Amino acid sequence: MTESTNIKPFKKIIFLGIILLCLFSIPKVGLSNFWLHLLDMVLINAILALGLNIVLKTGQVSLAHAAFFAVGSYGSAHFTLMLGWPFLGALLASSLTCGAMALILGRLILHLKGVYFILLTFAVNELVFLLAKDLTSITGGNTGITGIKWPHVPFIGVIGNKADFYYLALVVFLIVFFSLYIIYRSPFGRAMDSIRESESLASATGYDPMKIKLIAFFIGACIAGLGGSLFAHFTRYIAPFNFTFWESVNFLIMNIIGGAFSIAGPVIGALVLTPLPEFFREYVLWQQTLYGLVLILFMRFLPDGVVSVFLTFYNFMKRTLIDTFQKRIN
Amino acid sequence: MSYILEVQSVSRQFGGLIAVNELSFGIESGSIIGLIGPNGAGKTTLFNLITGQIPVSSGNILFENTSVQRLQPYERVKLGLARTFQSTILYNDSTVFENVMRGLYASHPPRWKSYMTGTRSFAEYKNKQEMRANELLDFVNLLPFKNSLAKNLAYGHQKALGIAIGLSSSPKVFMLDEPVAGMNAEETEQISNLIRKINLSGVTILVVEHDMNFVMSLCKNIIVINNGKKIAEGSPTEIQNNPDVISAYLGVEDV
Amino acid sequence: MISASTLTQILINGLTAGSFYVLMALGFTLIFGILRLVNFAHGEFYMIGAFVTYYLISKFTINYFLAIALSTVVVGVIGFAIEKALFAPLRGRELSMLMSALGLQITIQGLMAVWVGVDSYSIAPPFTGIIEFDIFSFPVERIFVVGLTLLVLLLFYLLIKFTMIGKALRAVALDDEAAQMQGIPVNRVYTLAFGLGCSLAAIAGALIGPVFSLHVYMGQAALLKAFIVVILGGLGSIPGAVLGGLILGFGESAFATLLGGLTAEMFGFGLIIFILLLRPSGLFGRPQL
Amino acid sequence: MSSYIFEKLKQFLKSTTFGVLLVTFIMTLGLNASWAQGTNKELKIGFIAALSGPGQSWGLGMLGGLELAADDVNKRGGLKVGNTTYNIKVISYDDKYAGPPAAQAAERLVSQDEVKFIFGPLGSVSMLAIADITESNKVLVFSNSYTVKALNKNKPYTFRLTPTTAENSIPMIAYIAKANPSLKSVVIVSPNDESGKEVQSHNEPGYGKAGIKLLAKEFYERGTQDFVPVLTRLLALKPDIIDLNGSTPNDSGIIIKQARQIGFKGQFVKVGGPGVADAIRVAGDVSNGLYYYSPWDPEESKTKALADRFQVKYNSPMNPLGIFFYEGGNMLFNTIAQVQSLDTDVIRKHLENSKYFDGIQGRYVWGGMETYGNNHQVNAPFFVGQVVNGKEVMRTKINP
Repeated sequence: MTESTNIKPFKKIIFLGIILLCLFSIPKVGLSNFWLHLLDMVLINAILALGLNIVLKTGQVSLAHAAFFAVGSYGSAHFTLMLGWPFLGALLASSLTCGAMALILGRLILHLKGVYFILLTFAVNELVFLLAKDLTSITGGNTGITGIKWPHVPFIGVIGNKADFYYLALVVFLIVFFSLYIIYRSPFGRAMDSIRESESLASATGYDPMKIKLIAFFIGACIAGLGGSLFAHFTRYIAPFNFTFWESVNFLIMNIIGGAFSIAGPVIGALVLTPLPEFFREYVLWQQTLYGLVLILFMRFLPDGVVSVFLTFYNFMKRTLIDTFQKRIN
Repeated sequence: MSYILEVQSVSRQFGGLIAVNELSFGIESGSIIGLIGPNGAGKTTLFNLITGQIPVSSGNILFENTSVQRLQPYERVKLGLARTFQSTILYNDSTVFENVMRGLYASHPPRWKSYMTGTRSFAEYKNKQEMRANELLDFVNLLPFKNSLAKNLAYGHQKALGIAIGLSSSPKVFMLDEPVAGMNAEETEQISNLIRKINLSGVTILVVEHDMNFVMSLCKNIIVINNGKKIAEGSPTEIQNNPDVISAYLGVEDV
Repeated sequence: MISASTLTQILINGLTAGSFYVLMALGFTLIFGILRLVNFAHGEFYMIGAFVTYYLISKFTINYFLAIALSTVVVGVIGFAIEKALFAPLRGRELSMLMSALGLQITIQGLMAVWVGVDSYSIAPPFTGIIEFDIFSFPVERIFVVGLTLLVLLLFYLLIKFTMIGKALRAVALDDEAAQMQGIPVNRVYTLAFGLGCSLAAIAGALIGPVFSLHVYMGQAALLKAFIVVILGGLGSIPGAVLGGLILGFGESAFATLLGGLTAEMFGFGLIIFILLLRPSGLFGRPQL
Repeated sequence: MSSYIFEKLKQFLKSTTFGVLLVTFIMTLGLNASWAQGTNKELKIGFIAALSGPGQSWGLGMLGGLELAADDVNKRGGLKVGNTTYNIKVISYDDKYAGPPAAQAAERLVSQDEVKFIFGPLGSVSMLAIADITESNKVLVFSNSYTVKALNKNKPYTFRLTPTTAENSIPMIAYIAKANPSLKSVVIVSPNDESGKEVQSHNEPGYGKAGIKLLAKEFYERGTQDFVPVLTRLLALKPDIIDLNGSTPNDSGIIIKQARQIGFKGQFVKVGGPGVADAIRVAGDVSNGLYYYSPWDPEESKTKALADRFQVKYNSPMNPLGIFFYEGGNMLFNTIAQVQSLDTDVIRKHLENSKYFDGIQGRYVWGGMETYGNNHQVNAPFFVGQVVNGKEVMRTKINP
């Protein structure tokens, strides 16, 4: 999305300021722990969904995102518990671990396209899941790892409740979000769009598809690592069943429902899908069916996600205004 | 006079069948060469071998006297060996302008540092590319359509856009794969004028085409291949009177 | 340490498991070959097939073979309808189709969970008894499953090879645009292929029902196997599905018997990752462009 | 141009109308959902378990048992504490048998519905996921998960209503061994998960004490359907017993069926986890002779009466877990009535000091000190059942 809106820069900044203000003041309105819990989960999911988004941006649909999510979580748990590293160290280390894994894996599988890539990443995810279950000595087997500590941040101290954690998650989220924003607007973003729209043309005009896909895959994995680390220190308990391929599917669905090819998409997706089960509480028996139907309806009527509604609206307004204006003149 | 692009006994097998067989020829800088041959003669294969979409089974491809047959397509583009696609491949969901911009960014990448530091140098770079894009669009007469989506263009215009994208890498040798396939006389005329214009700006042209009249009128020198072998090379008149060529074509279609 | 008896047992178990996998993969790979759709809901059609058979037998006390035939038809029709309603409008949008298939999978499972509950059921086997030799013993119902699988394969082969439908299917699988130009009603072929695929899944369900057990979540594991098999054999390739199924069957049987269940589980995934790295298009798959 | 506008307009309207519909749809669901702040005359009891997915039938059984206990109290005119009488209201949330949803549900129960008592959850993972929230909020948890990690000294607010194989294995196996002196050797087949491994770790000494030789332990991945290869290997060892261990009823059924098919003539034993109905349904008459752990005697009059009430209210058969939550519910309500307080600390202390409580099945004894470091584990009376002509027959009752 390298199209530029016609809002003036200073207006933009004010707009941004207001949004940030709202975001940071949310916990101050006296929400119950339950809502804070949801918000924290929304942020963590948003981070992870954004990680997948940059991979989708290069036209590769990965079902191995939960595998990186897992590596990030287990990694962070180990770095803090076994090696006794500080939280921030573990956060970065686990993120980089995922990155390294992505570089190795990417070299092997990124030459595959379309369905083949989907299926192979699916297999990778299943394998990681099985390992998480069976390497009991490292992963604690089926019951996973308990007793993970609340994060401790230098100069701030222990982040020991859901309100404080909200700020931590929010900061990480904003860093990720704006980094991606910059990357998408950058020449590299243009490169990713090119690869997605036509790999052969891109390579025939001088782009190196493998390199670009690999970088995107790497960044996506690093972000997944961040999300995983945050998740581990938020729930302070991780188990293999948080990382099945259905989790990967969830991140994919968040992107699709929100709108995969706009940076706002995954965020909206996380915002919509994370609390969804709470709305279905009273309909326990039907929740699964409803969930499935919602997905089907979306694919049928809103394949480009919620964002597309706003975009269509925006363009529609712009068009009509311009049109009427021109009519005025003639 | 040395060749800018030279193909030395290049072969390519697909499983059993030999698509290109011990083929050799050279192209002099600044010329317009036509590459013709009946269907299934191996034209497109040869084309893809030179651009690097397909690796050669054996033989050398020299570009400015350095062998490039091991290089990836994008690396050959960087050296100045650009191509267009037979079935027009474009960034369909992007504007015409964006299409060309992508080509420019791909072949003349900006300095990552200058972008991150957001210094004036990047702004200059950006302006330069945008000006260049406008020039190119003007050059192929697409400036009026710069903001419409590529997929909404007329067929002839799409071909022209393909050429503009190819030119965005400011190539030394420009290879066109059936540029006028499925065009009426008038459009064909426009394209051949365009190609001449490109050639005049100092770009060597290699064009693969079915349309005989088009090739004959356009090219100074023509290479004819059949069954993966070169059967003739020379000026249009020589080719037209070459018995092998005639027989090769009479077998398939009439000249 | 491998005695003759263990070896025979391994081979026999491999053959049975193999035929299950082949049946599962056949429809799955057919649907992919024609519609270019990874049918995540395939396992659910398998489940529906099993339950329809179960109800026909237990509620209406219909003969087992008749029940199989009926459930095949019923599920085929369901598949037909679903394709028309769900996938036809999304033609050519691969990702949207994939996601709808996921949605379909979730929906069907949810509906069935509400409808039949989550308890386990079993179909009374049509044949009981065990053939026992001194070196191995072999349940008759498994021989029957292997036999019926062979029959289905034969019929399927004849259908593909010698009927108009078969010709149309092959043409579309090869190149749908060309088929369109030759005047083949491509859209109808799509729908047909999906229905056919679902019927095959239903047969698998109906056959496996007596040997294992029926419950709403039986589709999951089955789908996983189908995945492995088709990746192994090559997406969209019928012979690939057969070979892949047998390889997986024998492989798992050997690993499980000699080294235990967990290694067998790992074996499958290890195998496909290995294959896809060496030969991304699978054993029989068309190389991707 | 105008046609273009029209096109856009149509597309826009289509998408928005759908979007709006969807949102309203979800919103209505949301509004209907109970955001109950509740009256002061209502005592909210939280319940977490799998109410969807494979664990569903267990979850519903537990919930039913608890609700029946609540009904008893409400029929008696409520629970009198001080001079206010409370009506019991059970708020049940689904955890999909997984950690994060369980934690979310617990958080909602604790901070949104402000419950002080939670029954469940069923899964070990869910149990471990909620512990932190409940303990830090001094919420009493009466759980039903089998993991040893569920109870320990640092979790003063967590109790377990269901006895585990740690309590049951040894006496049960001893009984079977005594009843069938001919049984000399055993192989154990367990699912490759926490419960499987734990049950297995409890049964092993059980067999040791009973002088039955353990020939092999086999773990299989959940979702396995064809056990014949594994069984082939095990039968080569010629065991007298196949112990089904923590296998689900469904898996047990398949194992029994397939083992018989490849010629196993010996004894089946299922010590871990209650419930054989599915096993019988799946395996058919070859399941005859199976020894299994049963937490209840369905034919015993009081139990039968309860099961009938369950059948009437939910028109589905009650499963054995229901009984624990019926008894557990009554236990809690009686305790509250006794101590005349809703302060969880008071109740916790009282429970720890009271050695036992009595239920319709007899006496439940608080134990677990030596294993977990506090007496938060119920030792319940239980039965050794055997399948006879497809019927469940109770062979003996073993009191704690």
